[in-house]
Amino acid sequence: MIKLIDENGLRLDGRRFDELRPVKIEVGVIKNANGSAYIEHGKNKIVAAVYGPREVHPKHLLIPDRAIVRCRYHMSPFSTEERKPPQPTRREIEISLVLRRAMECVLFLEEYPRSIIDVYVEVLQSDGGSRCASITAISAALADSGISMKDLIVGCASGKADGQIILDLSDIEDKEGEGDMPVAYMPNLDKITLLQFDGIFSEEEFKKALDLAIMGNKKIYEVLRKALMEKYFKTEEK
Amino acid sequence: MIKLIDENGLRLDGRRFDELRPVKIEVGVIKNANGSAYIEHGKNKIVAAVYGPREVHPKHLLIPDRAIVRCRYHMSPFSTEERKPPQPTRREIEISLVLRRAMECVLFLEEYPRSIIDVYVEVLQSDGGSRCASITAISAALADSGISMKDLIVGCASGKADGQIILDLSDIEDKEGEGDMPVAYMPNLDKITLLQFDGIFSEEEFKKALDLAIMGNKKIYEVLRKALMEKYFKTEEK
Amino acid sequence: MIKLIDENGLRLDGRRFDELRPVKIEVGVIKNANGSAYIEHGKNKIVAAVYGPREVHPKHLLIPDRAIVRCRYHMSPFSTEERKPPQPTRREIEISLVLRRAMECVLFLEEYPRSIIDVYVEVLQSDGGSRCASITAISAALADSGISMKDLIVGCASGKADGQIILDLSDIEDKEGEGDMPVAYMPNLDKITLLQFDGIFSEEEFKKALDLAIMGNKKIYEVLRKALMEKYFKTEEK
Amino acid sequence: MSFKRSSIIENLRKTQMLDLLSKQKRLDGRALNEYRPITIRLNPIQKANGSAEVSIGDTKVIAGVKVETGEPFPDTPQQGLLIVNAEFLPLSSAMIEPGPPDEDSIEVSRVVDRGIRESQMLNLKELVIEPGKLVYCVFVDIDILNIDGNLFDAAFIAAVLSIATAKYDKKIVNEGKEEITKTPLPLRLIPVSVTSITIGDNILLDPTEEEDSVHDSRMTITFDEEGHLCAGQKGGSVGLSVEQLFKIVDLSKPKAEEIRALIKKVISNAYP
Amino acid sequence: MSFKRSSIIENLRKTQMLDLLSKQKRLDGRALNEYRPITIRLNPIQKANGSAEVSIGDTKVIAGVKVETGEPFPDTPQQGLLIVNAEFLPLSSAMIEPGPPDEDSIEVSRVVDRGIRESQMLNLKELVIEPGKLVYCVFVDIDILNIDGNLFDAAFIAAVLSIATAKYDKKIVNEGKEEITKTPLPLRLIPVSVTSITIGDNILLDPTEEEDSVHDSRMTITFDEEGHLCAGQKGGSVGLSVEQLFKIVDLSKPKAEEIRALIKKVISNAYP
Amino acid sequence: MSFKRSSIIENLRKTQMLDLLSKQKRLDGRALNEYRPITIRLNPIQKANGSAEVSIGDTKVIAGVKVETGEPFPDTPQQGLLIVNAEFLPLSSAMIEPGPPDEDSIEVSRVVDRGIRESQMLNLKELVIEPGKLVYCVFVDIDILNIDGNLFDAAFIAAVLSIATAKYDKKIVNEGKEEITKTPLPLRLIPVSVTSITIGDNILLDPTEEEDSVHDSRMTITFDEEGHLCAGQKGGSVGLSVEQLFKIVDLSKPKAEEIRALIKKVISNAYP
Repeated sequence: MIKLIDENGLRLDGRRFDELRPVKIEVGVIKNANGSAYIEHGKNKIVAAVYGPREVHPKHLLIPDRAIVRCRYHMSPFSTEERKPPQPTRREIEISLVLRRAMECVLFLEEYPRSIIDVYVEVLQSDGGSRCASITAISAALADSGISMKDLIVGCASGKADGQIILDLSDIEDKEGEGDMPVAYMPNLDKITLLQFDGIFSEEEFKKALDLAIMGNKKIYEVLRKALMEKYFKTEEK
Repeated sequence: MIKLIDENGLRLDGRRFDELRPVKIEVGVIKNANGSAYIEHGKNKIVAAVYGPREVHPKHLLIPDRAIVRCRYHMSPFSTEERKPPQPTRREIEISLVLRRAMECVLFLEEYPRSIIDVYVEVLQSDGGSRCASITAISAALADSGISMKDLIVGCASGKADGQIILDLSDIEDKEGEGDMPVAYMPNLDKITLLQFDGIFSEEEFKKALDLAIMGNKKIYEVLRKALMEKYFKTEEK
Repeated sequence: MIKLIDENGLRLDGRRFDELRPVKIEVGVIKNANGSAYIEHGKNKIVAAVYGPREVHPKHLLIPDRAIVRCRYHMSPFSTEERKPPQPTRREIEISLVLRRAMECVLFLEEYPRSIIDVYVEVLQSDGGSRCASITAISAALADSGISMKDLIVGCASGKADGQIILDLSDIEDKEGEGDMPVAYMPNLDKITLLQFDGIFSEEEFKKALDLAIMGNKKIYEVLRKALMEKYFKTEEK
Repeated sequence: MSFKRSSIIENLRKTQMLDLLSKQKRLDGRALNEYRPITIRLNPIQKANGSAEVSIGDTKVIAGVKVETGEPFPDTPQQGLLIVNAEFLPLSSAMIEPGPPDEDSIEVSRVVDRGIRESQMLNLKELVIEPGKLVYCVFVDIDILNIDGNLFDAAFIAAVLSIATAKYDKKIVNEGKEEITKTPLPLRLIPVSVTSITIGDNILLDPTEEEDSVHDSRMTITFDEEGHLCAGQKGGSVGLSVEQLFKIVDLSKPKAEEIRALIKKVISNAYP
Repeated sequence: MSFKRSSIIENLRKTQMLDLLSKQKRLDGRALNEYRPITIRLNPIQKANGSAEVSIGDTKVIAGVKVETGEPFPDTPQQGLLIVNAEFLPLSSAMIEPGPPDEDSIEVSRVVDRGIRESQMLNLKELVIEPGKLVYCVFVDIDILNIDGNLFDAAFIAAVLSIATAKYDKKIVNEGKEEITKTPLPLRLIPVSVTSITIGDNILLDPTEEEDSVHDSRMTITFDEEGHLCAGQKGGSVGLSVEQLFKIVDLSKPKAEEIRALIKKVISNAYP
Repeated sequence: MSFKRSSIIENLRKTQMLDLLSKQKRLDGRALNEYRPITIRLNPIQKANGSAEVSIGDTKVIAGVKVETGEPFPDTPQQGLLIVNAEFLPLSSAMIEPGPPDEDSIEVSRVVDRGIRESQMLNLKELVIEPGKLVYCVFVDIDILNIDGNLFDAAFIAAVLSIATAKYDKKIVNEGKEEITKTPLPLRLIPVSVTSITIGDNILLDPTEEEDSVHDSRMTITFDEEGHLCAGQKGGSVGLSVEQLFKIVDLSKPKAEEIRALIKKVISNAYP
């Protein structure tokens, strides 16, 4: 058993229970994409890119009055401690699904009938909370692409370690801790768009963890907003 | 070498050479299907369901003046002594093929141009003669679906053990015996719709085995007829 | 280290540095194909067959003003020292690609709009230089099919062994030698349509090897021409 | 299912549903927090180490457990293996095509897996034969036989029952002799998952396929015997407020107790 | 092949064929029980342990045997392995697409496999190096080169010939020293398969592709050297009466003897 | 990319391009033998043993090296393994679909692999732990992040840099005790690949995607440090004359020297 929180309430990387890891977002990193973003969240290094809305192939998949969304979350072979073979695992397929649903919460799909929006996420380096960092990156990439959105989405996990509810779990806290709760959140609409959890949470702990995750999400939202503003101003200067 | 028939002419499970295992058929077990049936034949427990006739996708597969039939025979991972991985084996693909052909013998495919009939068979528990039990179940499911048929089909194997021709082989008789001959049969048209065999049969043994299998099939036909009648009367009562 | 060239300048199979292995070509060996050929080049035994120009399925792949070419180079499981599993390897996929490109150099694709030309190559027995022998066979099969061609193509490798530039490497010279350079060539247009090499070549050696390969190709062209003439005269006699 | 639907039809159906819901009614007459009848058939598959067929209304699934031996994962040399695999059989619905598992069946597999694993239902440490070399592998295979909504709970109950009643061939070395005894799996507790959907402000437990097809959100929560939340999965393409979520937890918890009582009764009836 | 055909065209072709058959004639002038010429090229592939190219009319196949070492199956620790694999090469017909083996090629593989295995052509027990650990694996790979009906028999003859003439590197420990000797596979007999189709009341042996495309039933029967029936496979989507079936057996048996005589002559010519 | 294009559009674009080229100009103003700027970011992935992000103009790739242990190939028991794998990520271009590697990514993988292997950049013989049993495997994975032509050179530089700067955990037994030391891979030299295309009589180094889409031929040549040619790959569906080929070699060789100087400077700046 590894001790994850010391006598001073500090975590292995020196953070307090409610402290985020550093988050850095860069918008417009993939030239060919209609929108793209790069995020560093802790040791996570993730690229997201949006292609579309574009024509649907094969035709029989199209929906006459709204857009289809596809999402692929993929981890590079060198992104993990042990090399990860390139073919998608069940975990990657499930995360692709929950990310797609989270996205669908913010998109005005009816504005793009008969079309498809492809979102690709590549994890270049993974750390705890990669699906949360991915949704933030996706949201930035969608904003960059100019697709109509109801709100932005950000993602941040909370969890439980050494009996305490903590924010934004690192890899080791995820593996050795007692619970993990990835949350994605629309800050202006105040709605949860992705929620998973596992571990052992009392009802009280569950509520505390959810509140903490939302608090973290609000902070990440500020980082995202800043990144988008910066990109926006830069564009203005041209 | 295991002795499969004792000095009194009785088999390991107490049956005589021309005795069937217990057969039980239930019709209409899968609510969503257009027709379905469940069979217990010895330790075989098999579900068959029919979807269709329905539209063909992709379009280029359709045949302008008759229906296509598709069949998938599949064994559940827990159906066998050792767990069977879920992906279809070559054996399952071959059995799917011979079952489809057997079915095509009784269907009026010209009555359903440009359409497809999908038949799915799931072996929940396997025993000797699962392909024979499957064709009986398919036949019941087709009848349940109301698709036009020239006759019913039933299935029953014969084979050879300890030098004797026997009816309706169990798992161990199939594995340890000297020959297996699965037969499917249309009782009113008196025609064989599926025939495979392996082992070593003299010409005389071959003929005896075929006659015995047909005799067995006629008995199974009675069980099938009863099951359908029962379902039919029940429907009347409504 | 194996000595590949002896004190008299002779190679393991007795050839001089600029000597070809025996080459034998037979045209029209696959009855069902639109064109076909069989080549023995050293121990290589290869069949090539052409189907098409024919309709494209699925439709969205067709190109309105020219033909698509597809090529599949495949090695039979028994073609190699150790049994080769039947599913295509990365090597086979790459060779299929370079063979397709070589072919595209000689075809008047604009003459066959909206259609597809399928070329299948099966290596029944492999030896050094199988991709070169394949392109010769393909060229013969294309000629046999009557598809419009700008020229014929032939293939022959050169390489380096014991420090010398040699022509038409055998299996062991390929494996134990210091360099391999497969070349495909259009003899009348005097152009190279396939070129790969690996090993260590000085600039001078590279040029010498290329010249030698072209010299070899010209000899193979004579064999190919003779095989086609023979087939042509035979056809006349009918 | 992630069937591609026109939003026109979807919206029409939803409007009708909302009309009814405004009167706190459901199409089949149930109360919003009411489950359909749960029917259980224990041990239908004798060749499996444990098995159960579970129906919730017209949803029907069958789960079978096979216990085999194999190598442990390198990072958990001191634990047996639990492998959960759900298959949407093509005979279960007109919408299912044969083929390798798609995202929906992978989701069911993984949600059931997490619920069992995180609740610590099984003591995997007792399933070690030789640490780092040989352990017991518990394969839980779930066949979806007929789809009418709430596959998560049906699959979960079937998986839990087939594990809870499974007996495997345990090799024990007794005075130098190897003996094989039929042994139950090392259980700690019975976890239960409860699935609900939201349509507008309404929370509906145990949705039918028709209800599920117009859900805003779906939420599956697994509870252990002390009422702890062990695993959760949000579905659906509409956001959920924190209040709604807490309300779902409050509704789900007592339902989990009811279902657990049913499961335990079935087990104790069968193995008194 | 299971080509999807319009029944109109199929029926037209069948009517013509039946007209001819009513005069006991076939399109190519053969008698109903007559085979096309069988051409055999032994050992075309020197890198294989054994190989044979076989043509029946315009149907052409090539089989190659590779003998390697590997682990036995857990349930037959005392036997070597026989693995038969047929590929419909895309160059063999305009109807064949490249890709993993489909149901038709799997059927050919399995029918050939059963014919060889059930006739006990090979004594697999002599192919054991170390029981339960190391055995010889006999891979029989069959390439279909050109399709004109009756692939079953062409594939079977090619497989049988390549096995019967194969020599493998047998490791023998002789006075403590390991020696490798080129050794023939442990043969017991030469099985032969005979394929026929029915069109109406007629039974045609060795059907061409054109005939095969309108068959009612197809029947492949494998005979051992004593005239026993070792394996059988019915094809086709029309039922067969018991009388027809017995007639097929009566027609096939002498034909099997003829083909066996041919095979044996080829072998003894090559290895006198 | 092997995008299927109409030859009308292709020919139009080519005509425009040829017009410009007749004045020895390119669309982006470069000289025909001029490379776009090469930007390098060393070691962006800390979890990899070595990594590098390389941009050539708007083409961007990232390569990561992982060193693990495994079994050697049976025919090279005395050598470690080098495994190169390039993925065209679907985020890199509107034309790339997710899925298993297609012929284009396999070609990049194999051309990079041959360039590294044949130049003998790595001394694979020093990567043996126990001959025939256990060796180090050097996995080089290359992600294509944005496509704008000349993927071969970008992938090659990224692969070379990530290998050249990688450190792996080498197990050394020192006085009976096992020690693990971070060790650089056993390098011999820095190979460089140079890619050019021909359009008509013109030879263009480092093509953009737009230029690449109308190439006649493409040629990638790898040079070792002594100017030897170690690997070559022709692309394109138009033949190349011997003279053109020699001209390409003459143009590529000095460019390889320039790029090698850049690579070496980057390495020595990072690891002085």
